[in-house]
Amino acid sequence: MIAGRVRGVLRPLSVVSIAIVLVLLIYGLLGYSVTAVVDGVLAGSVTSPSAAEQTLRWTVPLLLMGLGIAVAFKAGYFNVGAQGQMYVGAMASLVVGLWGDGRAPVLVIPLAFVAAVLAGAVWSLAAGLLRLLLGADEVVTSLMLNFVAVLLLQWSTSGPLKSRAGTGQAATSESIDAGYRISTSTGVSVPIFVICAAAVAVTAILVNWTRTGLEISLVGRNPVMARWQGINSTGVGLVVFGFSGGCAGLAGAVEAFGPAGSLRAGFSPQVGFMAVVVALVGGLGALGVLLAALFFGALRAASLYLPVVTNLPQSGIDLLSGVIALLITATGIPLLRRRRRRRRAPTAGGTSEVADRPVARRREVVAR
Amino acid sequence: MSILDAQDGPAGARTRAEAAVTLDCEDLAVRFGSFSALDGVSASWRGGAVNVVVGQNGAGKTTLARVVGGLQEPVAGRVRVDEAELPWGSVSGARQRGVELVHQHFSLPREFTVAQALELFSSAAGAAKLFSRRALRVRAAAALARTGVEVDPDAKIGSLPVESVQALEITRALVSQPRVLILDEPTAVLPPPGITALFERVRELADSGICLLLVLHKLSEVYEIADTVTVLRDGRLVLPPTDPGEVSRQDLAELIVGQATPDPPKVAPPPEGAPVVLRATALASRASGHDAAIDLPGLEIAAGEIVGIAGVEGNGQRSLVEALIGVAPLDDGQVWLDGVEITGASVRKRRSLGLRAIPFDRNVEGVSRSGSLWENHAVLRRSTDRWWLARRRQRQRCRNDLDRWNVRYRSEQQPAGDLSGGNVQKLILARELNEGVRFIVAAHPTRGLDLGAATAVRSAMATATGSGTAMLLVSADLDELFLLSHRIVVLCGGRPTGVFTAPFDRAAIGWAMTAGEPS
Amino acid sequence: ASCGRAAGEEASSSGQSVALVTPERAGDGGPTDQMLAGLDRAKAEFGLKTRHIEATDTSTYESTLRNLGQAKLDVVIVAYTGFTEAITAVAPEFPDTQWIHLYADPRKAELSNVRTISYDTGAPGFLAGVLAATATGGTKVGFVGGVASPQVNADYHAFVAGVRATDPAVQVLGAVVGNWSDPVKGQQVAQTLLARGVDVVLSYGGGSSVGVVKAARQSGGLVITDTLESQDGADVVVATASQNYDVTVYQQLSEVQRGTWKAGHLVADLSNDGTALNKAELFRGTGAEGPRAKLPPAWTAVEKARRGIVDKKITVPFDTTGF
Amino acid sequence: MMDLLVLCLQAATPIWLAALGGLIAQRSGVLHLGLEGLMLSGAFTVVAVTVRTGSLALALVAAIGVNLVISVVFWLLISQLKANAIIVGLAISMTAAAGTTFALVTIFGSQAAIHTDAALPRPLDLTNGPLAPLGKLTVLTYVAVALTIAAVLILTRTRWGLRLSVCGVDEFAARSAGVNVVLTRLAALCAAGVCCALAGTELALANVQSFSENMTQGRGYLAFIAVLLGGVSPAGVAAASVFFGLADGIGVRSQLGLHGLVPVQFIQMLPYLCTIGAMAAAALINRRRGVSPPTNVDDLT
Ligand SMILES: Nc1ncnc2c1ncn2[C@@H]1O[C@H](COP(=O)(O)OP(=O)(O)OP(=O)(O)O)[C@@H](O)[C@H]1O
Ligand SMILES: Nc1ncnc2c1ncn2[C@@H]1O[C@H](COP(=O)(O)OP(=O)(O)OP(=O)(O)O)[C@@H](O)[C@H]1O
Ligand SMILES: [Mg+2]
Ligand SMILES: [Mg+2]
Repeated sequence: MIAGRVRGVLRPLSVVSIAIVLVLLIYGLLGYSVTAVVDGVLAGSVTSPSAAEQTLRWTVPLLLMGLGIAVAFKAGYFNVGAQGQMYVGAMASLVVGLWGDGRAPVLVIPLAFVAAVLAGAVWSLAAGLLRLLLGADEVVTSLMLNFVAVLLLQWSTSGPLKSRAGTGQAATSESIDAGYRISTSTGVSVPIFVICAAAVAVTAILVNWTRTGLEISLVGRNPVMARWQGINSTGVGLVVFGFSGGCAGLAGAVEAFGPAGSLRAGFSPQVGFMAVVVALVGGLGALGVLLAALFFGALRAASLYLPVVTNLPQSGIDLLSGVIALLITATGIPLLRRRRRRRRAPTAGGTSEVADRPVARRREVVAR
Repeated sequence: MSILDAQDGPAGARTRAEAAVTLDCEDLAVRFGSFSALDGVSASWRGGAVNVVVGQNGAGKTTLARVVGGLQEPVAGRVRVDEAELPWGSVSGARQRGVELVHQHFSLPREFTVAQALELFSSAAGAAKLFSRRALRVRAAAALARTGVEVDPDAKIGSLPVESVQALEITRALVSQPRVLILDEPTAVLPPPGITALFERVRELADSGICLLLVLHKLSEVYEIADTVTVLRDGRLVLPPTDPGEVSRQDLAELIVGQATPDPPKVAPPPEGAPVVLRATALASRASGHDAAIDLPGLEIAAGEIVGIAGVEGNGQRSLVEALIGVAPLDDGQVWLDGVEITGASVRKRRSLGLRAIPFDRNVEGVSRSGSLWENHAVLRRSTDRWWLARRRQRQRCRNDLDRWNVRYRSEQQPAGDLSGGNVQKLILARELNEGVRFIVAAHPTRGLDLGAATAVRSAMATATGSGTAMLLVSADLDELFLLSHRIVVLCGGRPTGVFTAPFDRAAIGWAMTAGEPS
Repeated sequence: ASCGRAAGEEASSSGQSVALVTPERAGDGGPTDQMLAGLDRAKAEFGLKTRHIEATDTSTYESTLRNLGQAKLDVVIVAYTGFTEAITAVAPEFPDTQWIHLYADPRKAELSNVRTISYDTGAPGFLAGVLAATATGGTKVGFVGGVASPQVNADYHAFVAGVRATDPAVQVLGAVVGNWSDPVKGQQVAQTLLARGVDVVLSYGGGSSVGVVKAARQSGGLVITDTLESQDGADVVVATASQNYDVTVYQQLSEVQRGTWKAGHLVADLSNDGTALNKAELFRGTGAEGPRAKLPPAWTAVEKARRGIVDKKITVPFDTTGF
Repeated sequence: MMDLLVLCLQAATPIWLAALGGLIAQRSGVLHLGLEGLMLSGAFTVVAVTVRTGSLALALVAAIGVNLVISVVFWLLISQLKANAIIVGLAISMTAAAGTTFALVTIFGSQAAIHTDAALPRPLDLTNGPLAPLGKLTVLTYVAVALTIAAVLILTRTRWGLRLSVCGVDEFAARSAGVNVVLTRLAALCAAGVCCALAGTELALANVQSFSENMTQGRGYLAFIAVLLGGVSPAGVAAASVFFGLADGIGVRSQLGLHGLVPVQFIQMLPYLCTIGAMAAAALINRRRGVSPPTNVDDLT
C-alpha cells in the first residue's frame, strides 16, 4: 500500500526528470546554457514568493476546468468544449459586472458568478443534449462550439462590449469596476482560494460520496447495466454536462473578476486543451486533478519566466512542455520486456502478452 | 452428411487410430499477481475421443483452455500437439498448429457480418487478396452449409440469437480444419434440443480423430458424452483424464467440489390463498432485438410462488423480462405490483417497489466489469439509502453479502471483471436478493455455474420465495424449472402455448415448446 | 549557433538590458520584425543586452511584464494597445524600469516612467487606397485582413476612404482570413478576390500575407503589404504601408542612452516619418499588366494625397466598427 | 462554379489526406490526436529538405521518414509504456509545433517563413475550356482520391482490412483470431504517419511553397473531426473533408456576399454550426439504422 503510494509519487517525478534531461540535452547540444534554463525553471515557478504566486495564478483555471472535464470523462462523455464554455462564462459574468455599475458588490459578484456558471452549463448542454437526445458525437459538437465561442468573444470584444477608452483599437472589453474585482492582477487572493477549495470539495464529494457519483461512473462504464439498475442515464448526462460546463464557466468568471478585470479576444487560447491533459493526468479524481493542475500551472509559470532570463526562443521552451506531456502518462515498465522467459521459470509474475488497455473510446459493452 | 466430409476430402477416409491427435500439457502454471489460476497441471488427451474437463467456477478451466489456445501466456510449462511444442502466448502460433478455441464468451465481433467474421478467422493464404462481396458470401454460405448452420451471411453478428452465434463459433473453428478443438462451456447457453444437436456434432468430430476438449458443468452431460473426464480444482489437476465409467457420480461430484455435494433445495409447496404480488393483463410488447414480440393474455404470481417460463430461446423470454423490468416499453396491457399499477413506471420506481432482476447476460446487464465489487453492489438503491454514499458502510455491506454468498474474491475493491463467471453471478444475487425484495425476475440464474454454486443459487431462491417473495424464472434448463417451479408457462412465438402444474409432464412441455412452429 | 549565447556571457557585458514584448510572433516580416530591426541596430550601436519575448496569449501580459520588472530590466518596450491595462498595473510597481509603449493611446493619467507612442495608422491605409484606386486596371480592389479586430476594421475603413476619394466608381472587396499566421488560408482568400476581378490588394494579414503574395504571383495582381519587403514578393509587392517601428525603437533607445528620454506621449505620423506608404525598392514588376502601367501616375496621386494629409486638408476617417 | 470546386478541393486535400491516416489509426483502435503534429513535421521536413537539396523526391522520402520515426515513438509510448493515447497524441502535436519552429530557428537562423521553388506536379493541363481550373489541382488531390478508393477496397474487401478493423471494434475477437493487435496498431500508426507526411507536403507545396511556423493552424484536428464526422469510413471521411473545404470556400464568398449585413464573426461561425448540424443529422440517420453512438472514456485512466 505504502510502496504503491511512494511509487505513485516517484513515477511522475522520474518521468518529468527524464523529459527535462532529454530537452536539456538538446539545449546543451545547441549551445544554450543549461544551468540558466534550470535556474529559470525553478526561479519562475517555485523558489520565490512571486514565482509561487505565478504558479498559483495559472493553476486556478486549469484546476477549475480540469475538475469539470474529469467528471464528464468519468461518465464517458468526451466533453472537450471547456475552452468555449469558459469564454461564454467569462462573457456572461462580464455583462453582469458591467451592468452592476456601482451597485453593491455583494449583489453583483454572486450574480455574475451564477451567470457565468449558468452560461457555461448552457454552452456545454448544447453539445450534451445533442449527445443525449440524438447520439451526436460530443467530441465533434463540443469542439465546434469552442470555435463558435472564440468568434463570439472576438465579436463582443470588438463590438458591443468593446472598451471605449482611448482610440479603442484593441479588441478589449470594458473593465469591471475595481470594487468588484476578487483579486488584483496577480490573480492570487483569498476569494479565489475559497472558490478553488470549494470546487475541489464539491467535485470530490460529488464523485466519491454521492449516489450520483456512483451512477456517473457506472453509466460511463456500462450504460446497459445502468439502465437495468434504473439509473436515469439522461438525467446523469445532463448533470454531468451541466457540471463540467459550469466549472469552465466559473473559471471564466474568475478570470474576468480576478486577474484580468476585462476580457480580450482569444485570451488563454491553450487552457481548455491543457485542462484535458490535466484531467487525464490527474486520473479523473479531484485530488489528482489538483496536483496535476499545480504541476502544469508551475510549468506555465516557468515557461513564462524563462524568456526573461535565457536566450532560448519561445519554441524551445514550448518544446519542454511538449516533451513532458508526451511522457507524463507513461508507466515505468521497462521498454524491453523479455519476450521469451526461460522455460519453467521458478518464479512468476507474467500477465497476458497483450494486456494493454484498449485505447479506443469504447464502452465495455456495446449499447444495445 | 458428416460435417467433416467436405473438408477432409480424401483424407476423410483415414482411420481413427491413424488420424488421432494428442495434446500434452506439462507443468502448466498461470498466475495473476500472487494468485495461482493454474498450478502444475500436466495431462495428456488423445484424439478420437470426447475429453471433458470439469471443475468448480474459478477452478481454472477457462485459463487452461486459453493457455492451449495461445491467449494466455503461462509462467511455466509447455503444451505439445503431436510432440510439436506450441509457442507461448501466441494465438496465431497455436492456430497454425491446428488448435482452435471456442470461447464461452463469444469471440465474433458484433459489428461484423457473418461472412466477414468467418473470413476474419480464415487461415487460408492470401490475406491481402481482394475478394468480391459475392465471393465472400459464397464462401461463407459453403462453410455454413457444411456445418448445417442456417443464418444469413449478411446478417450482423450482433443481431443474431445466442444459439446461432454459438453455432457460428464452432463453424469458424472448423473452417480452418482444426486438429485440437476446445469448446469452453458450449452448452451453457443452449436449450435442450440445441445441446442434443451439439453433442451429435461433437461426437462426429471426435470420430474423425480430432482431439476434442469440452468444458462442462452438468454431470448428466458429462456422463452423456464424455469418453474421458478430467477434473480441475483450485488450479490443480485432481483427476487426470479417466474413463467416466470408472468414477461414480458421487465421487466425481466430490472431486469437483472437494467435499460432499450439498442437497438440492427444498421448495415449499405452492402457497394457498396468498396475496397476488404480480398481476399483468393483456401484455403486448414489441420484439426486443432478435427476440419475438410477446402477446400474453394475463399473468398472476402470488407471494411465495415460482412461475417458470419454458421455451426455446428467442420466443419472447427477453421481451417479457424487459417489459416487466421496465427497460423496454409495453405496447399494451397493464401491470400491477402488490396492487400498485406500474405499467408506465420507470425502472427505478419498480425497483423501489421491490422488483429485482437477475439479467440474461451478467457481463452486460448485470455488472460493470471495470467497476469494483462494492460499486457494483451498491448500485442497487435500498430503502434506507439517501443521496449520499456512505462508502465505508457500503463496503462493509458488500463484504457481508459476498461472504454470505461464499463469493471467491480478494477485496471488495477489485474489479468485478476479475471474478469468474460463477462468482459474478453470485455477486448479482447477493445484490438483488436483499431486503425489500417482493418480486424477482430471474433469467437463467444458474447458467454457467458449477454444481455447488448452482445448488446454492437455487436454494437461495427457494428460501427467498419461501418467505413470501414471488418469482418469475426463465430458464433453458428443464430440470431446473421442474425442480423449482410451482407452475410452468411455455412460451412459443411470444404466445403461451401451455400452462402446467406439478407434477410436470416433460413430453407435453416439450411438445408445447415447439407448437405453432412448422417443423 | 548564432543564437547560442549563454546568460553568463551576457552578465559580463555592461550595457543596459532591454526587452521587447510583442503579442505577435517574429518571422512574418511584419511589425514585430521591424521592431526587432530597430532593436538590433540599437544593440549594435550601444552595446545593449536585448531580449525579445513573444506574449501571444493576451492573458499572460501582466505576468510577463511583472516577470520583466522583477528581473530588473532597464527598458521594456511593448507593442499595441492591448497592453494598456497591463502597463497601468505593472509599471508603477517597478519605477526603475523605463517602459516604452508603442502603438498606444495617450494616457489620461500619465505614469512617470512610461512613454506612449501612437501611430496615425489610418494615413498609410488611406494612401494605399489612393494607390490602388489609381493603379487598378478594372473597377475592383481588395483588402485582406488577418482577424476582424477593431484595428483591422480601422485600417479597412481608411483604405476604403482612400479609394472613394480617388475614384468613387472603384469597388472594394474586403475579407478577413480569420488568422494572423495561416498563409494557406490567406492564399485561398486572395485567390477568391483575384478571381472576382480584383487586381490590387492591400494585405494586412501578418503571416497570412505570405499567401496573399503567392496568390498574386499565381493569378496576376499587385499587393500592398504591411510587411518588410522580401525577394520572394519582389515581382508583385509594389508598396508597404506601415508604421516605421524600427525608426521609433531606435530613436527611443538612443534617447534613453543620451538621458533625454522622458515619460509622456508622442505621435508618429506622416509628417515625422513615423508612418508612410513606401515604394517597394525590390519591386521588379512582373505582376498584373494594367496596374503596372499605371503605377507612375498612381505614385503622383499618392504624393499629392500625402501632402493633403500632412497639411490637414484631408482627414482620414477613424472607424473601428466591423466591415 | 468550377473555381469554387477547385478552391474547395485545394482546401480539402491536406485535411483529407491526414483524415485518411486518422481513419486507419482509429480503425486499429487508436484515437489519433497527433495528426496535427505529424502534418506539421511533414510540411517542415519537405520544405527544409527542398530548400537545402532542391530535390522534391528526397524531401518526400525525408518527410515520410521523419513521420515514421514519430509514429513509432507514438506507438512505443502507448503500447509499450502504456501511456494514454489521447495525451500522447495531443503532446505530439504540441511538441511538433514547438519542435518545427525551434528547428526553423536553429537551422535557418530565424523564425521567418522559408520559401522554396519546388512545386508539386499538376497532372491535368487544361489551359482552356470550362474544366481549366482543374489544372490547379496538384497530384496529391488525385492521390487522396486514390487512397480513399484503396482504403475502401482494403478495409471491406480484404482479410487484411478485416483484421485491422477488428482491432478497433473488439480486441478480444482480434486476439482470438490470432491478430497481433499491438503490431497491427504499429502498422496503422505508420500508415497514418505517411498520410500526414503527404498532407503536410500538399499544405506547404501546393500553393504557398513555403513553410511558416505552425502553418497547419488546426487542420490536423479538423482531420480528426472528419474521421468522426465521416463515421470512421473512407467515403464518409472523404465527404467530411470536402465538406470542410467547401465550408472554407463558401466562408470567403459569403463574407463578400453578406458584406456589411452581418458581423464577419457570425459568417465565420457558419462552418462550425454546419458541422454541428451535420453531426446531428448523421446521428439521426444512424439512429434510424439502429447504429449506436460509440463513446466512452472508460479506459482512459
Ligand atoms: N485476468 C485475470 N486477472 C485476475 N484473475 C483472473 C483473471 N482471469 C481469471 N482469473 C481468475 O483465475 C481463476 C480461474 O479462472 P477461470 O476462468 O479459468 O475459471 P473457470 O474454471 O473457467 O471457472 P468457471 O467455471 O466459472 O468458468 C478465477 O478465480 C479467476 O478469478
Ligand atoms: N464479456 C467479456 N469481455 C471481455 N472479457 C471477458 C468477457 N467475459 C469474460 N471475459 C474474460 O474471461 C475471463 C474469465 O471469465 P469468464 O466470464 O469466462 O469466467 P467463467 O468463469 O468462464 O464464466 P462462466 O462461469 O460463465 O463460465 C475473465 O477474467 C475475463 O478476462
Ligand atoms: Mg470458465
Ligand atoms: Mg466459465
